[in-house]
Amino acid sequence: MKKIEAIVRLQCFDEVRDALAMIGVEFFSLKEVKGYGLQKGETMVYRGSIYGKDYIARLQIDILATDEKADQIVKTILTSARTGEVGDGKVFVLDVEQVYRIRNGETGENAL
Amino acid sequence: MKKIEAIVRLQCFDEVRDALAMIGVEFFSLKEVKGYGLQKGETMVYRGSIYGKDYIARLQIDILATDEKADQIVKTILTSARTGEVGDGKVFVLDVEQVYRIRNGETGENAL
Amino acid sequence: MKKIEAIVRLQCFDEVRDALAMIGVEFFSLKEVKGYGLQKGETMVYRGSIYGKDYIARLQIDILATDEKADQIVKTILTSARTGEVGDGKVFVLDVEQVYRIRNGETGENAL
Amino acid sequence: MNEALFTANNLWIMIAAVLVFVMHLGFAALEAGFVRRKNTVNILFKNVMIISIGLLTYYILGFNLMYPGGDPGGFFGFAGFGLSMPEGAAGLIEYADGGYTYWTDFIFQAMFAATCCTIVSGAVAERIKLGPFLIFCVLFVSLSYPITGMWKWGAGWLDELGFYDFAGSTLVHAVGGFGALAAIILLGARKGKFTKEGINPIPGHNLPLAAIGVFLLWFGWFGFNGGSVLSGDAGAVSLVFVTTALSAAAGIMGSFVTSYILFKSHDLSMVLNGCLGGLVGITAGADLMSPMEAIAIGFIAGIIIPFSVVMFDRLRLDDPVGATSVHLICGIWGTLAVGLFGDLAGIAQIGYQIIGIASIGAFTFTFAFIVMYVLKITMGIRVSEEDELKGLDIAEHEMSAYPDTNIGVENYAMSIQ
Amino acid sequence: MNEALFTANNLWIMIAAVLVFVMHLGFAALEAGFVRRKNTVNILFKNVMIISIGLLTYYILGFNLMYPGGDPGGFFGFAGFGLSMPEGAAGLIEYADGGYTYWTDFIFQAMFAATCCTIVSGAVAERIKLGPFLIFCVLFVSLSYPITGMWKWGAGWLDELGFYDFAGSTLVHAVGGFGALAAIILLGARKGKFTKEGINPIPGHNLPLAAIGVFLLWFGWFGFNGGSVLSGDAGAVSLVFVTTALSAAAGIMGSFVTSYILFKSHDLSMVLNGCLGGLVGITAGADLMSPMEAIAIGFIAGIIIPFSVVMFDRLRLDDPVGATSVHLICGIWGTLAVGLFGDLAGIAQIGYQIIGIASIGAFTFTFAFIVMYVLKITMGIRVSEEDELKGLDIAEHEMSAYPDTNIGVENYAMSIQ
Amino acid sequence: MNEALFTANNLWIMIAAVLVFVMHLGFAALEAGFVRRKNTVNILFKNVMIISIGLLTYYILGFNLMYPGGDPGGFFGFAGFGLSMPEGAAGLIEYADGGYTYWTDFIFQAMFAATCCTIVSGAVAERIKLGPFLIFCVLFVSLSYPITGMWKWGAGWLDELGFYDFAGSTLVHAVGGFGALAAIILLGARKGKFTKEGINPIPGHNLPLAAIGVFLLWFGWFGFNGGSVLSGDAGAVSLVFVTTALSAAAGIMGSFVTSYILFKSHDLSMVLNGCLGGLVGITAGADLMSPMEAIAIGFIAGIIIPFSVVMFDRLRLDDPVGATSVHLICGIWGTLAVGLFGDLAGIAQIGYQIIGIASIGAFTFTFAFIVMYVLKITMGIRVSEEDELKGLDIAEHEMSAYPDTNIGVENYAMSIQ
Ligand SMILES: Nc1ncnc2c1ncn2[C@@H]1O[C@H](COP(=O)(O)OP(=O)(O)O)[C@@H](O)[C@H]1O
Ligand SMILES: Nc1ncnc2c1ncn2[C@@H]1O[C@H](COP(=O)(O)OP(=O)(O)O)[C@@H](O)[C@H]1O
Ligand SMILES: Nc1ncnc2c1ncn2[C@@H]1O[C@H](COP(=O)(O)OP(=O)(O)O)[C@@H](O)[C@H]1O
Repeated sequence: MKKIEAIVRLQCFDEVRDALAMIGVEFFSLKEVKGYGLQKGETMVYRGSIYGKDYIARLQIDILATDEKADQIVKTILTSARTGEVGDGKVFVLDVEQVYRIRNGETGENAL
Repeated sequence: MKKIEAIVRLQCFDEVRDALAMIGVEFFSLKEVKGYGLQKGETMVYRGSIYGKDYIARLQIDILATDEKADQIVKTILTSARTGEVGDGKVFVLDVEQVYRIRNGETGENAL
Repeated sequence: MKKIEAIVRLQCFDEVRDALAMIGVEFFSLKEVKGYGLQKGETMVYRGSIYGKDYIARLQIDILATDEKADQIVKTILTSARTGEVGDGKVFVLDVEQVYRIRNGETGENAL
Repeated sequence: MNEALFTANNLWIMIAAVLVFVMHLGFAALEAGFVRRKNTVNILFKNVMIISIGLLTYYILGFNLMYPGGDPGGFFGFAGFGLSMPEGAAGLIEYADGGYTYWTDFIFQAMFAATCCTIVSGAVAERIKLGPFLIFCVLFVSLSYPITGMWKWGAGWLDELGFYDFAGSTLVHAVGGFGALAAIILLGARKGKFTKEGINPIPGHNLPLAAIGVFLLWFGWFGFNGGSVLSGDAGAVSLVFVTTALSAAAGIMGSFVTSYILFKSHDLSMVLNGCLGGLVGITAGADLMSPMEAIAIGFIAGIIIPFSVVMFDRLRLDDPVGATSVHLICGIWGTLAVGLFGDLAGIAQIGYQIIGIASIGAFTFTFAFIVMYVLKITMGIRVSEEDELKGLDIAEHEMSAYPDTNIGVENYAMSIQ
Repeated sequence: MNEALFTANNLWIMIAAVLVFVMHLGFAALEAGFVRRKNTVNILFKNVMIISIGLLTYYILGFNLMYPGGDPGGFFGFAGFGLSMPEGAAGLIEYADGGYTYWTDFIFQAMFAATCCTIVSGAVAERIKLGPFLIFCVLFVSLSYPITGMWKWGAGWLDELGFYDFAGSTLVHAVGGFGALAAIILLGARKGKFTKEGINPIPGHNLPLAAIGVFLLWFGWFGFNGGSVLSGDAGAVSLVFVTTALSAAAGIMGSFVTSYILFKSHDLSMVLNGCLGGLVGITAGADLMSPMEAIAIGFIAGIIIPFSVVMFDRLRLDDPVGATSVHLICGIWGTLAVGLFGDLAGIAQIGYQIIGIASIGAFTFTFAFIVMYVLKITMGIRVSEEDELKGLDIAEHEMSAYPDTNIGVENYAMSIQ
Repeated sequence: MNEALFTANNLWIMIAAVLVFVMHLGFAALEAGFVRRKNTVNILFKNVMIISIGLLTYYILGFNLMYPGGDPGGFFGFAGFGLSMPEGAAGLIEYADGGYTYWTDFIFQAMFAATCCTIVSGAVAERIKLGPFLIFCVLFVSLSYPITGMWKWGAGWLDELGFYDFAGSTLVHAVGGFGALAAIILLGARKGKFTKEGINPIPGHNLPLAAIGVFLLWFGWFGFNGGSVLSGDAGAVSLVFVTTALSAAAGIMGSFVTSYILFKSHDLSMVLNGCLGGLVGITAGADLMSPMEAIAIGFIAGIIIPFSVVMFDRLRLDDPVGATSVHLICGIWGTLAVGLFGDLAGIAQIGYQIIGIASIGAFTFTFAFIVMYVLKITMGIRVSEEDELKGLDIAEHEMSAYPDTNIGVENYAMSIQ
C-alpha cells in the first residue's frame, strides 16, 4: 500500500477533490501547510511599507491507496491540480507497511 | 523504527492519550486535519438554508516507536479510539530510516 | 529520495530556515503541530487558578531531498535548531518512492 | 420661547445626532460580521469612506437640495452650495421655533444622509469594486437621497399630498433598499452562492461583531426616531422611545417564532435581522402608535424577515447581510402600517402611503440602476473571479483583517463553506 | 414647574434609559467574551432574547406589578395589564412632579428589568438548554423581579421600613445574583471544570470582547445610577456621576492589588470583574456618599472579587463569568455599605439593610429554585454531555460564531484547555 | 440664571463627560486592534489600569493642581488634596455661572486627564514592562498633565499671554504625544521592526477592533469638543459639532487621497488614523472655525498622517498605533491652525500658539524623558527579548486573549510577519 501526499494550491482543491471522486476516491485527509518554494506569498502593504510573506498557504492531501490504485490517483492529481504556473506543488509517494480501520480493526486493503 | 499515524475523532483524543500514557508512550505530535470519508460534518443552518461541511475535523497523532513497541501502540489506539460508529478513523504504519534527537544528536532508538 | 520531517521550536524556525538557505535548501512545507513530550506548555493563570497546557506549539518542517543531500540537511537542522534544553525536538528520515512536480509532471530528482 | 427650553430642545437634537452617528458604527460592525473574513477590511474601508463622503457632500450640496426652502409642494429645489448660518437670531432660537439651531439642523440631517449608502454597502459586499462603489455613493447620497427626501421632509409634493413618514421608513431605509436592489441585480451573486445543487449559504465570519452592530443600531435608533420629533418635547419623544423599543422587541420575537416554525432552528442571524426589521417598521409611524400597535407592527416585521430572506434567495438575488429584507421590505411595511394602525389609519392614508412608496421607489431604483449600469459598462463594477476567490482584502487593499491568525481553507475553496 | 425644566429633567431620564439599554450590549459582549468559542452564538442568542422578553413582559405585566400605585407599605399589588397613559397633564408634567413623563417612566424601568435575567444568563452559560432558560426568564422577569422591586421602589413594606437601595444593588443586582445562584446549584458545573485533580480553569475565548463589555457596562452605569435620581437635578446627578466613577476606579485598583497579592498575577479578567464589583457596590448608595466614601466602597468591592471567585470555585459552584461574585456578593456588600458609610450610616440602618437583603434574597432564591427545579424534573435544564462537548452553538443552533476559522482542538478535548 | 437653563447646561456637560469616558474604550479597542494578538491582554490591562489611575489621582491631586484658582497668570498652584464641594449654592448654580456644578466640573475634567496616558500606552505597546509603565502613568497624569494644563485652562501664564487651545489639541493630545515620543526614544523599537533590509511592518492583529475604536473615539469626541463649550449654549455647541464632524470627514478624505498617491494603496489603518488626525486637528479651534475652515484643517491633517507615519519610520522611532503622528503632529498642526484660520487668525496669534506649543512641549518632553530615564536605569523599562518573542500576554499576564484558537506561527517567528 502507498501513502500519497499531494501539496496543492488552495484554489485547486475543489477541482482535485472532484476529479478524485470521479475515480472513486472519496477518502482522504487534508492539512493546511505553509509552502516555501519558488512562489512566494502575496505582497502586502501596511502603513506605507510593503512586505511579503515568504510562504504561501497550501493544502496537503494525504491518501492511502493500494499499489495499483496509487498510480491512477497520482495521475489524476497531476492533471487536476495543474495551472502550469510556478507554484503548482508536488506529489510524493511513500510506502506504507500496514493500515488499520479503527472502527472494526480491519487491516490491509480492506481498511482503505 | 516505525512511524504510526493515527487519525482519530476529536472527542476520543483524551482517551487515546490516557491509554497511551498507560503503556508508557508520552511522546507524540498532534495535528489538526480535515477528514474526508464516509462520515460528513455536522449539518448547519444559516438564514434558512441547510448546509453541511463535506469534511469533519479530526486529529492526527504521529508517534515514532521501535518495531517491537509499534504493535502495542497500534493495538492501544485501536481500542481506545473506537466508538464503533462510522468515522472512527485509521491507523497507518510507515517505516522510518533514522531518528535524531535535536537536543543532543542521539540517533536511533535512543532518540525516541 | 528521502523525506525529512523535523519537529522544532517555534523560536528556532528563523535560524533553521536561514541555515537551510545557506546550503541551498529553499523548498519545504511547514506545519503547525502540538508537541507532547518532556517539555510542557507555559503555565497560565485564570481567575486565580493555575493551569498548564500539556502540549507545546511546534513546527514541523517537511523536506524532500535526494539521498546524498539528506544527510547534510539533517546535520544543518540538528545544529541550527539546537538550544540544548529539553524540548528541542526530533528529526525523522523516511524513504520516498517517487516525487512528481505538478507543474510539468517531472519526476524523481528533477522534481525536487 | 425661553432660552432654557430652547437649550434643552437643541440639546436633545444634538444628542440625537450623536446617536445617529453611532449607527454608522453599528452598520460597520454588522456588515463586517456578516461577510467572510477575507472581505472584512474592504467592508470596513467602505463604511469609513461612506461617512466621510456622506458628511462632505451633504455639506456641499445635499442639505440645500433637501431643504431648499422654496414654495412648498415642489419636486426639486436648490438653495445654493455650502452652508451659511442665517443672520442673527434666525440662526439660533428663531430658526426652528426654538427646536434647534441651524447647525444642529445640518448635523442631524447630515448624519441621516450617509445611512442610505451604508445600506447599499452591505448588500453589495464581497464582490463590488471599490472605486465604482465610491462613485456610486457620491451620486446617490448627494443627489438621489436629498431629492426624494425633499418631496416629503423638504415640504415637497408628497408632503402636501398627505404622505406620512415620520423618521424615514421609506425616505431613508427603503431608499437605501431600492438602491441596494438595483445594485445587486446588476452585480450578480457571489460565486458559489447559487449552484445547480441549490442555495449555498455563505455564513458571516464573526457573529459577535454582527450582534454588537445590531445592539448599537438599536441604541442609535433612539436618536434616529426620537430626534425626528425635532424638539425635546417630553411627551412626544418619550412615546417614540416606547414604541421604538417595543417594536424592536416584538421584531425579535416575531422572527424567533417564525424561524423556528419555518426552519426548526434558532438562527442568531435571523433574530438580529428581526430586531432591525422591527426598528425599520416602526420608523414611519413611531409618533402615531400606541404601545400595542407598535408591538403589532414590530411582530409582523419580525415575521416578514425570514420569508423575505428566503424569497430573495429564491429570486437568486444575493444579499450577504439581508439589507433588502430589513430596509426595503420592512421599510415598505412600516410605511404602509401608517395607513393601517395608529392615529392616521384610513383608506385615504393607505393611498397616500402607496403613492409615496411607489414614487420614491421608482425614482430611486431608476437613479441607482442607471448609475450602476453606466459604471458597469464603463469601469466595470465587479472584481475578477480570481480576486473574489482571494478576497477583496488582499485584492483591493493588500491587507488582511486578522493577519496573524491562520487562514482556514474555507476562505479559498468555493465549495467548502 | 416650568416646561423648560420639565423638558430638561425628562430628557435626562430618557437618555439614562438609552444608557441602561447599552448595558445589555455590555452584558452580551462580556458574557460572550468569557465563554468558549463553541458557545458564543448561544450566549448572544440568549441575550438578544432576554431584552425582547424583558421589554415585552414588562409592558404586559411587570410595570404594573412593580408600581401598582396602591396603598404604600404592601407586599403585592397589580394595576392591570398593559400600559395606559394617564389622562391629561397627569401623563406629562404632573405625572412625576415634572421629573419625567409616564412613557419615560415605563421605558426607564423596563430597561432595568431585563438586567436581572442577563445576570443569570452569564452564570448558567455553556450548559443550560435554551428552551427552559427562556421560560425561566419569562417568569423571573415578569413576576419575581417586579414583586420584590415593588417592596422598595413601588412604595412597599421595605420602603416603609426604611430600607434603602438607591439604584438597585439588591433590587437588581443581588436579585439577579440570587437567581443565578439557585440556577447553578441545580445545574451543576461544566464538564471538566472540577476534577479530582482540582479546579480546572476554562478561560473565556475572547478577552477584548469581554473588555469592551465592561467599558460599555460602566458607560451605561452612568445612566443606571444617574437616572435613578429620577430628575435632572444638577447637584444630585453630578454627585452620583462622581461617586459612580470613583468607585469603579477603586474597584479596579482593589482587585489589581488583591489578585497580585493572592495569585502573583495580573489577571485581566479579575480587574474587569473588580471594576464591575465597584459599580455594583456603589449602586445602593451612590447619592449618599462622599467621593472618599465611594472610593472606600469600590476598593473593598475590588478586594472582595478575587476572594469571592475563589470561594465559589471551592464550593464547586461553577459560574463562567463571575456573575455571582460581581452581582450577588458585591450587591450585598453595596447594600450593607449604606449602613456603614454616608448620610444614612447607623446601626438601625444596618438592620434595615439586612432585613431588605434577607427578605428579597429569600423570596428570589426560593422563586428561582422552584421554577428551575420544576423545569429540571419536567423538561430537563441541562444539555447532554455530547452536546456540551460539541458546544451549544452546533447543538442548539447549528451555527458557528466564527465559521471560517479553524477550530482548535481545545474546543473538543476536555482535558486540554 | 434660571434653574431650568442651569439644569440643561449641566446636563450637557455631564453627558459630555460620559462621551469622553467612551473615548477610553475607543483607545482600548484601537490599540488592541493595532498590536499583535500575543500582546492584546497586556494592552487592555494597561488601558483599564490607566482609567483607574487617571480618575483616582485626579481626585487626589490633579484637579486641584490644574485649577488651583489662585491669581491668574501663574506657573504653578495647588488648592489642596481631595475634593470638597464649595459651600452652598456656590457648589451648584453659582459655581460656574450656571454652566455646571462643582461635581460636574470634576468629572468632566477627570475624564480628560487619563487620556494623555492612553496616548502613550499605544506608542509603547508590545515591549514596555507593566510595572514601570504604571508608575510613569501615575506621575504623568497627576503632575505633568495638570501643571501644563493649568498654564492655559487654569488661567495660568499662557492664558494671559493669549495662547488659545479650545479643547486640547496641545494641552491633551500633543502632551500625550510628547510623552509618547520621550518614551519610544528611550524604549527602542520592537524586535524585527527595523532590520538591515529596511522597515518591516508589523500589522495589527484585529482591524475590526481598531475600526470600532476609531468610530467610538469620534463618538466621544462630540463630548470632548462639544463639552469644552462648558455650557449647553445652543449656538456654540452645535457649531462645534459641525466643525468636529466635518474635520473628521475631511481627515478621512485627506489620508485616503494621500495614501493612494504615495503608496497606491487603500490602507484601512491610514484612513482610520486620518480620521483621528482630523479630530485632533480641529480640537484647538473647534469653536472658531467656519465649516469650510474645519474641512481645510481636517483635510490637511489627513494629508499629514501618511507623511508623518513614514517620517517616524524613517527616524526608526517605532510607534505601533501611530500615536505620535495622530496626537503629536496633528495636535501641533491643529494648534497652529488657530493662528492661520478662523476668528483669531493673525501673526500675533501664530506667535502665541508657537510659544504655547514650545513651552508645553519642552516641559512635557523633559518631564517624561526624566521619569522614563530614571525608570530605565533603575527597574528597566523593557521586557526581555525572550518575553517579547513570547508576547507580553504570556510573559506578564500568563494569559492569552484568545486561548482556544490556534496560534499562528507569525506570533513567534520574527521574520515572518
Ligand atoms: N523539496 C521540497 N520538500 C518539501 N516540499 C516542497 C519541496 N519543494 C516544493 N515543495 C512544496 O511545493 C510547493 C510548490 O513549490 P514551488 O517551488 O513554489 O513551485 P513548483 O512546484 O511549481 O516548482 C512549495 O510551496 C512547497 O510547499
Ligand atoms: N484512504 C484514506 N486515505 C487517507 N485518509 C483516510 C482514508 N480513508 C479514511 N481516511 C481518514 O479517516 C477518517 C475516517 O474515515 P471514514 O470513512 O469516515 O470512517 P471509517 O474509518 O469508520 O471507515 C476520514 O475522515 C479520513 O480523515
Ligand atoms: N516518539 C515521538 N514520536 C513523535 N513525536 C515525538 C516523539 N518524541 C518527541 N516528539 C516530538 O518532539 C518534541 C520534543 O520532545 P521532548 O521530549 O519535549 O524533548 P527532547 O526532544 O529534547 O527530548 C515533542 O514535543 C514532540 O512534538
